[in-house]
Amino acid sequence: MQDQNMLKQNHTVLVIGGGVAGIRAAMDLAESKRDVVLIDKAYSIGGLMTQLDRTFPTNNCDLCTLSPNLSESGRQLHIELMAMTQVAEVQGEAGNFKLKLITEPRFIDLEKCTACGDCFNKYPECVRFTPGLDHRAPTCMRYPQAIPHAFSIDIEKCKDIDGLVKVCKADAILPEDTQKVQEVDVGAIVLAPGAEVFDPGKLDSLGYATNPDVVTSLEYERILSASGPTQGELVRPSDGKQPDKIAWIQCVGSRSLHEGAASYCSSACCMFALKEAIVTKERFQDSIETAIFYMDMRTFGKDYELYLNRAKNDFDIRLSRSRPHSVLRNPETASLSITYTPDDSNTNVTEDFDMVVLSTGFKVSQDVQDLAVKLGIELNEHHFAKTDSFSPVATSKSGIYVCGMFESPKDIPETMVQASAAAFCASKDLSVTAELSESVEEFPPERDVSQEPLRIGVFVCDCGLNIGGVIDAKGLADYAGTLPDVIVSEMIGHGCSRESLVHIENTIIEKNLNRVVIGGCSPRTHETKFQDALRRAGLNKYLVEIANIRDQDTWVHFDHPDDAFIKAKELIRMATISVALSRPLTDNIFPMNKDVLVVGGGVTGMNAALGMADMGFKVYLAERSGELGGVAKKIHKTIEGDDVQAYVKDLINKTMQHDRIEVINNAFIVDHTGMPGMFKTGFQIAPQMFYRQIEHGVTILATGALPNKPEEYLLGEHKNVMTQLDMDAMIENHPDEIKGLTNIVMIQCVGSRCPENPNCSRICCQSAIKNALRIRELNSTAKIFILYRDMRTYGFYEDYYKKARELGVIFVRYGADEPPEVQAVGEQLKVTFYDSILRRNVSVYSDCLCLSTGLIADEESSEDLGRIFHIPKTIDNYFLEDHIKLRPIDLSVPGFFVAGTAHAPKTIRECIAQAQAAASRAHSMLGRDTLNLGAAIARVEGEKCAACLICVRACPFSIPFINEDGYSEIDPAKCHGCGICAAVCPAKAIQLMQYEDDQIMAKLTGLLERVN
Amino acid sequence: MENFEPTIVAFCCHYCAYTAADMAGSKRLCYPSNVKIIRVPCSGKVDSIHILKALEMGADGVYVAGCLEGDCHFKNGNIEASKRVAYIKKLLDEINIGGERVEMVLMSAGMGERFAQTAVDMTEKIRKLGPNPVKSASKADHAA
Amino acid sequence: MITAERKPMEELIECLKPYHRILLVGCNECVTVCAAGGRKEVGILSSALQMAFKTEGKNLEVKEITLERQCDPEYVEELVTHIDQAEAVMSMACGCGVQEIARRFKDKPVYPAVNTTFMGASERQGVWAERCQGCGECVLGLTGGICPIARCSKQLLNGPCGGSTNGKCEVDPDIDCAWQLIWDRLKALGLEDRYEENIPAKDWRTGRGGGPRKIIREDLVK
Amino acid sequence: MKTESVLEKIFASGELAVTSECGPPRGAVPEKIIEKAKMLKGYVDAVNVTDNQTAMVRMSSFAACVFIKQLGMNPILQMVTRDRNRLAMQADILGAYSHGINNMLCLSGDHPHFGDHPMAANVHDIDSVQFVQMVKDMRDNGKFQGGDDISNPPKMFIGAAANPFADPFELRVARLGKKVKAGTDFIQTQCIYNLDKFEKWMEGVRDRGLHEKVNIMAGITPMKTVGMAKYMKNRVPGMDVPDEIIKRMAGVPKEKQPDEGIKISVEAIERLKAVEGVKGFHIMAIEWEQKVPEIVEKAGLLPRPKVDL
Amino acid sequence: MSFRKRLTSGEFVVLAEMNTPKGADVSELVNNARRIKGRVDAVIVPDMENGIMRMSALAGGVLMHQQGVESIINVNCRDRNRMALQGDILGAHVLGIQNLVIVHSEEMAKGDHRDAKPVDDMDELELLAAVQSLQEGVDMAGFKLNGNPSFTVGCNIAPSADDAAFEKELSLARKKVEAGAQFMITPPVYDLNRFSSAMDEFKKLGVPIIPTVFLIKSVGIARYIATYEPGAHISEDLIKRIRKAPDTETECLKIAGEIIVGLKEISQGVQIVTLGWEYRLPAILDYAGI
Repeated sequence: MQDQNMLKQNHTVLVIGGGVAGIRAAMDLAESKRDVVLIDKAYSIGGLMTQLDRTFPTNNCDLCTLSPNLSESGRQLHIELMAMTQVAEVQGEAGNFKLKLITEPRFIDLEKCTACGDCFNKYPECVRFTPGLDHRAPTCMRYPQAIPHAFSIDIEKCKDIDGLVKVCKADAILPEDTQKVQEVDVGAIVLAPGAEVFDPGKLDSLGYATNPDVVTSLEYERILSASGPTQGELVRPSDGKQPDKIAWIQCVGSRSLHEGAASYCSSACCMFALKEAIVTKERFQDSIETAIFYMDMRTFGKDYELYLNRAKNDFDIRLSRSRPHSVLRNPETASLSITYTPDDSNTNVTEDFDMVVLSTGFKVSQDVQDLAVKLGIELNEHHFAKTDSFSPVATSKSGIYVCGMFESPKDIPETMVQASAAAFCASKDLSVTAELSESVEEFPPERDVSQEPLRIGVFVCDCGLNIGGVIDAKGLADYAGTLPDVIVSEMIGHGCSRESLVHIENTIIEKNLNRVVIGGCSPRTHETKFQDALRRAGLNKYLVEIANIRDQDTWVHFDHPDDAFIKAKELIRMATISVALSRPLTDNIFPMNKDVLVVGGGVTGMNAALGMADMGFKVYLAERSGELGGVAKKIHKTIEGDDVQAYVKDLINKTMQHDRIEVINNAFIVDHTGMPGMFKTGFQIAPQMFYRQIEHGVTILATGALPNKPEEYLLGEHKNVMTQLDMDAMIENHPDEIKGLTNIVMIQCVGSRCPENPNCSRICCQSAIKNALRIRELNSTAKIFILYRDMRTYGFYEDYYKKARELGVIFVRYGADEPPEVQAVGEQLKVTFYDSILRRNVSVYSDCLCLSTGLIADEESSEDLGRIFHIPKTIDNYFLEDHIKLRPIDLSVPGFFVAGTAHAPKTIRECIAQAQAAASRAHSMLGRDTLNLGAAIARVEGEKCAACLICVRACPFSIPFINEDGYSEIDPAKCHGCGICAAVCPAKAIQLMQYEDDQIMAKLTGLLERVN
Repeated sequence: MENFEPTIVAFCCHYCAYTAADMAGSKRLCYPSNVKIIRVPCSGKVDSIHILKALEMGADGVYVAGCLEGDCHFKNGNIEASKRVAYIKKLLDEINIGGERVEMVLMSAGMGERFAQTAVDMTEKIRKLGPNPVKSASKADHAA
Repeated sequence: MITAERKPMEELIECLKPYHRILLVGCNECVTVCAAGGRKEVGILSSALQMAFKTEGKNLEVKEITLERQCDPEYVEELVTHIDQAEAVMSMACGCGVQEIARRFKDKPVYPAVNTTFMGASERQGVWAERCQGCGECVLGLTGGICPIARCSKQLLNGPCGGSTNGKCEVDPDIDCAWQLIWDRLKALGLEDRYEENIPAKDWRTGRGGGPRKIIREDLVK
Repeated sequence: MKTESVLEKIFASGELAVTSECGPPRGAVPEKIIEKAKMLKGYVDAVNVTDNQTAMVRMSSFAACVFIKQLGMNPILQMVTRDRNRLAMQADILGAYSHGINNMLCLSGDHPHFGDHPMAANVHDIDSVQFVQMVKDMRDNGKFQGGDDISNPPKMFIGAAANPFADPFELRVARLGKKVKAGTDFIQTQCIYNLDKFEKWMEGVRDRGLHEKVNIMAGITPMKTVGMAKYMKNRVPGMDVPDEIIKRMAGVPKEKQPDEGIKISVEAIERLKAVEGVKGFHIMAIEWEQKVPEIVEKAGLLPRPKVDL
Repeated sequence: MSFRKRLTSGEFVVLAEMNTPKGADVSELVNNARRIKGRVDAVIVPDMENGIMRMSALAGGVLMHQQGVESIINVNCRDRNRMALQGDILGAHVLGIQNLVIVHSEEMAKGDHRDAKPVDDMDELELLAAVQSLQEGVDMAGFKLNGNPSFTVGCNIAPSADDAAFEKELSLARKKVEAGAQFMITPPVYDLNRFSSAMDEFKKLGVPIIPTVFLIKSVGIARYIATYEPGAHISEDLIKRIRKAPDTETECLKIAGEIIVGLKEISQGVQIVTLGWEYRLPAILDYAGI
């Protein structure tokens, strides 16, 4: 079954793990024209994320956002996907690894299986599945768009093999299938094996093992999921009743000293719990009570603090700071009694809930630890892959990179960042010698449909419950069948699934269709998939029209299903009438400029620039100030103790000396034109302010953020009040002064998590602890107080937090409504705060007040650049990525990528990872030699043109001109496709392709037919 | 006319309002199904005749939704559209259809809430204005 | 270019009241360029008229045609195939076009849809200003290329009146004083002396004063 | 002597001439103009009779002139190019002269935009310079504008207006030059408040020697109130009222303002008398004719010289 | 009217700076010149300003001349010795260039040919004297010329951060005037009030003063100038105004226009410097009412 010839020698990258990280890495590599072998031990890829119902902070359905990625990876020609496969042996060195891979038998021929489900219906016991709560799962496939889109047989359990073989109409059952062993040679390895969820069964006090209504957060997710065991019905496992009161208990298996539990923080669980609570509230409003029991609320990610505020303020989710010690079944009421000590009290409280969700942490599975041994990479004390502060995705063994959970516990966006970063490092290893294979998907020649009578095919997705759950999708398809020129009209399951796409292609060919209407989700996300299907079926891709009956109908009118159905009919009719007028169009294709512009010369910018330059690209590194280095120049040590100054110095040297990097200091970007692959950016270069234009294909924004300096707590007024950065410098440069201190007070969240700057600055908790530990090293007697709101020492930083406590650093929590007060008393500062343990105000006379002021977006640069590049920003002025979850580096303007603190506050290590990730994304875009500007360009009908110049004046880009023949001409290479000229032309001589007037009129006709 | 349910056509810019409408979808923000969206690459592409034809064909209200001021992907298409809508409003006043049936709204791609709210507001407003006189007159015509 | 602007809808609706089927004819020349009567405006007016009629419970069938030029009989001839179906014609061309249609189709009432205003130039997108009155005897050579007849409120040929303030006309501060412009221009050209000449009283016969005019090019006459 | 005009004779005598003006009534009864004219008798040498001033319809200048003539005074027939084409103008000139009216002032007139007939056709068949030329040709060459001979040509003493303050300023002397070249005998200027600027203009006039070719009468208009001063400054096109004047008017109580206005006028006359080339004063007291004698007197312009008729 | 004539008759002169291309494609330069033809009195063509190698100012100036746009070319001592300079100046005259600005040049180290050898055969004052001498028919070596060139010659005043520097610049300017400078171009003006007091001093030089108006293009640039050029006096209000504007570009053009309007009252002309945005000059002129 596996074609051995497909496996390329040496220049191939092995990606281990088919979760989001593995998929992202594989796709980045493939787009950069590296061959990839992607293996996963499961029988379909997708990993943990495919089991989630929604993801934070957008509460989107993951399947919808992830599935296009999955099927994309399925069809990527550079990717060889091997499911049910594991590494058996590893030999060799970077650039030349030899691996032995073992693939378990599936007993099903992937080529033949259509995933029809007949085998499962007849012999459910011998078809494999392991979804969240598998005893109630309705389907053996883990999720509806599974890749490979095929079943898997558990031959052991099969009693009637002959019967099973017969039931398969596709003749896909292979009872003789055997385990296969094969050797592959690869140049680099990307580890993305993920993590496993802590098993709370061992913790007797929480009753997980004994009580079915105590579930893990992942199980709860499956219960909520439309594709889950209950088809989205929220019911208690014990009795199938809808719960009225649900509790979440945080830090189960994390930040704990229990047997088998981890001491680190699992980073993602706070948001996970908040999301589940919010989704629950969204669905059931006030009929369900929700409570989260937590120690510190760690919403440190981008815009996560706003999410927390929404949970508290808009959804009325109760947040209780306490660690429950037991969950017991209340025998009288059949509910669960949680006993805990509230934060502001010393007495135990017992409260009843219908369901308890345990926010279980993540840990590295034994399998993965074994794999690490085979690979010969070092693990840290928590069994995660060991990496270096300044090379965040490189393992201890060269040529092997790690991303996602196996590096440290993290959420999806950070996983995506690391996946791209790892892909980048791996492909960098191969870049110099790799002979890149150049193969493009071949499409059959396009059929000439101009003389054919209209033959329209309508395909209506039910999109699981998304469409089918609200309206009668079949009825809609039937209705479409009554419309003029419609030859075929049918309902399909998930239209975007591979199976459905193949079906559409076949139908086009069989029925000789020449126009296609898809009733499904937004064309914004899925148009390309259907266009490709048309091309495979020999039709021009512009002969398809998509009726957005999901995002703009069933999702927003589920409260009025009858109206939604009527509207769906209108939308389908609109698409059908308008597709009749569509005609074949040719895309405009131009050569790609492969130069890179990196804006911002801090650690992030330099890493991105060096990465791209090492790959062989010419890089312009534009820095607004006179020198490289950015904020990192003010930082001396990381919390792990690494020397930041030495690192930055070395980085600057490498950057300055690289012959493919041109550093432009004192550069102000003043204008920008063009499109991805052919940008032109104008600079003014100080001090002489001379003007210079650069042509480039992609842009990486690494403009950073500024150390915040809020006018609070006498900062800037009193000489002994300083920021953590000042403290860092003082420890480094004046250790003697540190030795003389007796009382040091640090205040957290100064200028962050406040109305002016609502988000968490992420870095301050660890930097306060870092400085506290360094002070402690120099001065063992000084009292160090850290006044905090939530200690957000996520991941392994928790270890340092623990260490600081052990070394006597005094942590005192304060509420946002009662912040500490500071008074200057001569040289000293009197800091007064409320001590919740003592339950009274306490004053400390301190000789040094150190404020954790965090970062604030550089409004100036983001304002200028946001305007010039047309890039949206968050309310706190950070650049807004295209998709907060799955595309954390890509900006909404294609060809633009963001990295570092311009995206959101983060540590140096995280910045480096993101810089590498941005380089990877840029690299994957530059992997193409041409750029496609689509077909939406304005065309002038010369005969009608009155040469009035109105288009010449109206065009925002000054593209039209009056040619020698005396009529307006628009260069397709320059046309941006806005259609403003078409709208103003008084002679109606201009039409915008894809949006021609008759097509818009047809849409109106389709939409309004009923009205007249 | 008590149960009058207006039909409203919204011309939405691909880059902002259309995306905002999708966003409203992914956030499951309900709004009246009276609003039907036609996607355009830029609000500046919406021709006066498109608006008029929508009304002529019986729409009770029309709005053009473009990007926030200064955010147009094509520099100033939204401003052009605003001016055009103002011109059409005057023309509609002249022929007693009422310019208030047509509006220009601005929003960014992330404003799913604003999209839903606009749909609610517009539906409410048109409901108060009553059916498009073009339509009701021709219906009367049919009845007779 | 000849400029025009659409007449108020009320007037147009009023004059079409007796009809059920009309021909709406645009022109692809000047009125297209000044956005008054090209294909686009024809579409807009057609739609607006039909709606206006519908609100009154009536139907108006409008056939839209835009001719290359309404002031040439050959182009107007193109209407022949449509004219019978229409009870009346509404023309969006300048007065020349309206009259040409009236001349060709003697039994069809013709109505102008626009007010023909002046010969002008476009100052910028959407703004047209009067530049020429077709007086038939051009003085621009004497006045630095700025016409005092079309652009001075009093058509003064020998200099500004006493009302010129800050370079603007006394009639309206938005109108440039033509003589200020002329003077600035003459100065810039170093032709200040031109101003000293007294321009004699104008012979208006070359303009409308001489009755309707005609140009005959013998060599071209057929 | 080109004409029998008293004004010409006074200029010839080297005395400063004084004129004033009367607006005809907006109705068909002549009493009002007779009354106004009588107030001026003995204090001025001639009286301008306006022609549909400010583009408002009034009794025709020609008819009103006849009444003034009947009082034994010297009317100056004003005529604007706005309302009549060259035929009507020449006809009226012949008519006026036949009634013994031998002074006239050739103007282009206020634009109808400001008047009570903004919808009226704006004739402007000829402009004011061409107008002067026409009247001169009638008088000196005995030719109608169309070229035919006039059997008994009208001998009009020809006046024209000049505004030294309008824009473009540098053109103002040249424009006067054009009128002089066309044959203007006397000039009445726009009311003068900005004496410095006027003197600067006169300098330009003298540079070209125009003061020797034409008799320039400085225009004087007394201001009644500070409100009027402000109005003139801000609303009347081509009027230059310096801030000092407004300040000065505003500096006195309301009831004293008319006196202050007269004082300003008198001072202006005193100062302008000394300016070379100023040959007289045209005192326009709009709807305030009763104050003209006071000004004339205070300015030391009395008694008016007697010249042979 | 020619630049010289306007200058001597006290008329307000409008100059626009236009850089020559780095390369041989002059289409953009020519297009930009056409856009403002008739709206400015002359175009100033810098000569490899800031040490960036470009097409020579002489060629640029002649190109302008061919387009019917009067030009003023910059001449500096960094790149040519006295032979080349005199030769080029004679050439310029013959090719129709009527105006020169003798400028001080940036150090080579700040340019894009850092390894090039600076010539600096003489200084600005000496060059000025040489131009005077050429006009009188004698070259620097004392030989008599066969036919004299004639120019209107100006000089620049450099920006100064404080009063002392200002005094120094002023005295240097006085020397330049003594040496024959017929007009002086000042550094960019961002604050009219502050400039008008400096203007009082400049006026004492006795030659027409032409202030520079520099088009700020972004908040970042405004902030940079405010921080690093203390003598420039960009106010916080101005930065705020740019920042709050719905359309920064338009606002910046307006600001430049407004400064020009203000300068009409107090100076004898203005030099507009757009550095790369020459195609925006018409808009600035519109806002300035020129």
